[in-house]
Amino acid sequence: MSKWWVKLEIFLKDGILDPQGKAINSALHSLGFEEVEEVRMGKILRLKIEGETEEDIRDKVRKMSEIFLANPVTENFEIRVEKICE
Amino acid sequence: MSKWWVKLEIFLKDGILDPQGKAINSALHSLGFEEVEEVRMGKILRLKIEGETEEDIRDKVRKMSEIFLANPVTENFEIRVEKICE
Amino acid sequence: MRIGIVVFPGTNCDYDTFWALKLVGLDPVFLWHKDTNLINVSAVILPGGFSYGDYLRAGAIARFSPLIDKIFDFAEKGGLVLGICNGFQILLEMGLLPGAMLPNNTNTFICKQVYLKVENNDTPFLRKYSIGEILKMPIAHKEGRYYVSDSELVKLENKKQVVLRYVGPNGEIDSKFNPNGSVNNIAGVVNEKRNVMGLMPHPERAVEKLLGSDSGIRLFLSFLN
Amino acid sequence: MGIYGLKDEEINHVRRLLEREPNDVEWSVISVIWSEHCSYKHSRKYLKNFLTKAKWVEQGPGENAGVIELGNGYKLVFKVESHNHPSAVEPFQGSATGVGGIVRDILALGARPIALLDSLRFGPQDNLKNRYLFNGVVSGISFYGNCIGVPVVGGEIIFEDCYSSNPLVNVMCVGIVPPGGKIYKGRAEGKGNLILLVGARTGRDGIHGASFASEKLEEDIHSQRPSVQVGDPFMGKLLIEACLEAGSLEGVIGIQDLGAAGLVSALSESASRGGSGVVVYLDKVPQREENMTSEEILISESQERMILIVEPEKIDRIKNVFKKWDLEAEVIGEVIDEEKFIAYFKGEKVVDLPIKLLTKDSLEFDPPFKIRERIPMPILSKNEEKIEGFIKKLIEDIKIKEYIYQQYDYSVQTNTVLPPGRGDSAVLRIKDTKMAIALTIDGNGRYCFLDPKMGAMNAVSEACRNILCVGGRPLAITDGLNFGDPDEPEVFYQFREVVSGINISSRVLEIPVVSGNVSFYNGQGDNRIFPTPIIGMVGILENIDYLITPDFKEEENLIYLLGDLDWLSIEGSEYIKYSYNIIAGNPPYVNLLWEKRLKSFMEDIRKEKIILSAHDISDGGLLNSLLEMSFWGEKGIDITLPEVEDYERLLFGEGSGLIIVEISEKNKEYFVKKVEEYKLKAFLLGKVVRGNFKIKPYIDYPLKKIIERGD
Ligand SMILES: Nc1ncnc2c1ncn2[C@@H]1O[C@H](COP(=O)(O)OP(=O)(O)O)[C@@H](O)[C@H]1O
Ligand SMILES: [Mg+2]
Repeated sequence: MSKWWVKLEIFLKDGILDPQGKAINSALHSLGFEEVEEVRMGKILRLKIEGETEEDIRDKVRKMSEIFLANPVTENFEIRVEKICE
Repeated sequence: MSKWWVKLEIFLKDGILDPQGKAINSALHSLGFEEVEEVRMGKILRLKIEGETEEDIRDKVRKMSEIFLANPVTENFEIRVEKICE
Repeated sequence: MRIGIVVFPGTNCDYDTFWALKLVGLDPVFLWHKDTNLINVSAVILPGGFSYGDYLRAGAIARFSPLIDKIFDFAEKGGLVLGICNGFQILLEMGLLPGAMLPNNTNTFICKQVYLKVENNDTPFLRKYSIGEILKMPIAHKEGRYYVSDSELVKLENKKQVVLRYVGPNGEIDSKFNPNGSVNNIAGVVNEKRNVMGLMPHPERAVEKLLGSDSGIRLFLSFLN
Repeated sequence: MGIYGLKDEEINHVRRLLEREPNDVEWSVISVIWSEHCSYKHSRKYLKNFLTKAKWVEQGPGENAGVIELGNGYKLVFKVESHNHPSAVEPFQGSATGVGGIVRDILALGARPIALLDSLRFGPQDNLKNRYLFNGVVSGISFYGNCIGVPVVGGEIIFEDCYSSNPLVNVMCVGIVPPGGKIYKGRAEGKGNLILLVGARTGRDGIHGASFASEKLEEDIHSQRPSVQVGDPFMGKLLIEACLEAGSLEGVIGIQDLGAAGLVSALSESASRGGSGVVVYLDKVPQREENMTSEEILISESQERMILIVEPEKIDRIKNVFKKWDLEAEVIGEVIDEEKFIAYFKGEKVVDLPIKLLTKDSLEFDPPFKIRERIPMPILSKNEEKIEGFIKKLIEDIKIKEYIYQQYDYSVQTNTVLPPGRGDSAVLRIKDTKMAIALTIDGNGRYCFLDPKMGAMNAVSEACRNILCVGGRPLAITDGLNFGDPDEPEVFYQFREVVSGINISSRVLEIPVVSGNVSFYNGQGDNRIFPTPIIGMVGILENIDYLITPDFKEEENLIYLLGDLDWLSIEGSEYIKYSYNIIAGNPPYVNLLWEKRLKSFMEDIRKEKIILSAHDISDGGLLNSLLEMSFWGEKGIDITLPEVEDYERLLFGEGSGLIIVEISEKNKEYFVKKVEEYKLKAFLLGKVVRGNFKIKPYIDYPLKKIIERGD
């Protein structure tokens, strides 16, 4: 068994209003960062997890996301297996 | 000028208590995902932004993070410039 | 009529709901989330609060409590299940009600009195109200923006599953009376069988004039046959 | 500064007392517990003067919170605490942990927390940093308070330049113990009783937080990261339920929260109160991080932890309660007879210090003081335009308060009869009784800056009037004292004067001080804050029927001013600050004998229910009070004031001892007689009307604009 770092990004589906992102966007504008066109805010989880292969890890995290970590009605998720340790 | 997608990950510094991550970790365990050892929860921002070079973009986002998007006292951030469009 | 009030770690409207049920003459009992049976209650209420701190998403973790399976079966068999605020969020996460909750479009927690219009009373919970009646109740939530996809929304409206809507004091349906950005000003919905209802406002905080409103009394009285 | 911020004389004092050189861990322990924050070394001597006793006071200062009897067997537990420094560094977590901290003080007495009030001070909001601090603090309080289900029912908010780098966040918590319920003390006593540490694991959070709160904020706040603690309100809520459940069982001897200076402070204080000692085994402390040192475990300020002193025979039963709530509970040591603090780590004795050295033996400081020159009032140029602008500002203020309290769940627990933004005090009924309590929190830094003693007297008397205005009888005070660096002679002068002002008012009005908090080092030199005492006060409505609300009730009713228009003064007022940018002159003069008669009068007349609405005069003057009463009641007024040159004084001047009341025509004679009986005076201002908001001959403002808040 090896250990893996996984990052799971969870964003609201496109088309669903993200008021936090909007608020940050306008705050950035008022700070003078006019070049920012759009901001979406999401959640990110970093998991330390044990498993055999990258595929294995991916499958597990996908499963966790589907049943628990992301809400399928409103959210999309993306998995990145970052690096192996040990 | 080109357009870029930037992802900004913001996590609590290691060692700082992350109650959400902890609660998610123990929920995963009770769901049978025993192989998860640690969970940290962070924020992620996806910004659409205009700029010349990747370096340019990075500098700008770093500046935004330092003065506004992240709290340097408690948080670390990481910038990924994802792709160019247009 | 014994009514079960489910207590999760982090629930904080359990006592308030208990008090309200007593006040209107019902017989409430607490059910602990780790229990494995419903001790013959006639109805179940999932009260408000912050089960598991609302960490990750409101209601997301509570849904895996041992008692939840029993509540699921109970509802499937036609038992009455009412979710208030966090309870509503849990029912959505369980899939007993359609849709999902998002953070308020104000980006803040909101606590205030709101007006609600009874859109449909064809559910045991609202049979003591007439259609079009205006109720006054407090809301207190951070994730109360009800969301369903456009196609689901059409279905929901057609089947008259939308039972309560945020309105103005005179029943005006207008986005300016929508406190949190819910689609179609929706404040409460029922399932197709109409035995499961969820609402974001707090009827248990609206059973005494002294505290500002007694609009919620009849909702609880509806548990009496 | 010597070892960990101890002064040389303190270091020598330790060596003298101990007759040996403490080891490194011991130095560390001594220095955190001798910090200002824990030892009150600059303030102890002065706080001793307070009136702390009354028939209804069960517990004055000295425990985790004060306790008063309400009647019918109910007891009220309350205290205010500041979290200024943490909030300046990390506003969200700073204020959230502030809420958690004060809640656990109340919990330590075995009381269920039923209400929170927040007193906030920030710099002007035209500045990004100040807006960030403001929004962070409000959302931190909202985050923690809402999650644990304790309503935030009142508070106050003031913006002023002096708070730009040093915001003030004072939170008051109120708890209740029902008849038959036990009041616990933070006491470790009874040889062999076990020390049970419950709740969160111990990490490296807030190492040296207590010392941090006792220093000036450094410019480079990044280096102060270790002092930042993160709150876990979910665990806070579990702790409330589990501790109350455990406290209802037999076998718990004492309860103590872990606050500043962590285990060291909690254990030595409870041992001191119990006249015992403690021995702890630090390896048994559940740890969140690896390789923690004994020093770190001892002084960590990780949140959401409590200590219970438990009889050994009952330990399993008590532990099971915590297990039920998914909380860790570990026996980490026991009570011993010898009055010592002993700690072992990895088999080695790392601390062996007398309890007395840690608690009572710290040096007291009485630094020199220097009287501050008063700021004379300049002559103002009249400016008509300013009036309209000021009215708009007053309406704007109502909106800012609403923006704040709407983020707080003020209706949970279903007791809130008078919610925030609706009256001078919040009113909560007590279920199963006819009783209700009134809660308020007030302070005026601007007044105290101009005259610290008179300013403090204003704060106490205003809090008192706030209770009276809702039909309550004031019972007791908790005070939050916020100041700059006590080693600056002018600051120490302010401190002494403020304490004396609180003291004299509290004695004359017979409202004892039962708990409080002192926060020094809020800025320095030109950057220091105004001396800002915050007065939290609780009162009782023996019968909820005595409730008076401030909204005008009915057209044709009469509006009286209790007091005299001559007392209104524009010096030091909100108006001259806003309109002329001047902070000068004297604050309102407080006639305590008048206030006392006013108190007796209101306490008496509320029982006859002829006062239909009441509101005192404070910031913004007569006009502001009338405006609020109109706004809340959605009624106009028709009032006539004398035609004078200095009408700004009449409209916007501030004064102490003034209450506006509404009575019906038919009670007029009775009211006037009663006023005379109490040797008070009242001035008939005018009437409640259907039409405009009219103050002749100066103002005629559309009611609609007020009700719609200028939208
Ligand atoms: N920070 C706050 N949190 C909660 N309530 C607040 C806050 N600021 C003001 N309020 C509420 O708004 C009302 C008016 O506040 P304030 O003007 O400070 O009262 P007063 O003039 O009587 O001192 C009160 O009910 C008070 O509790
Ligand atoms: Mg007042």
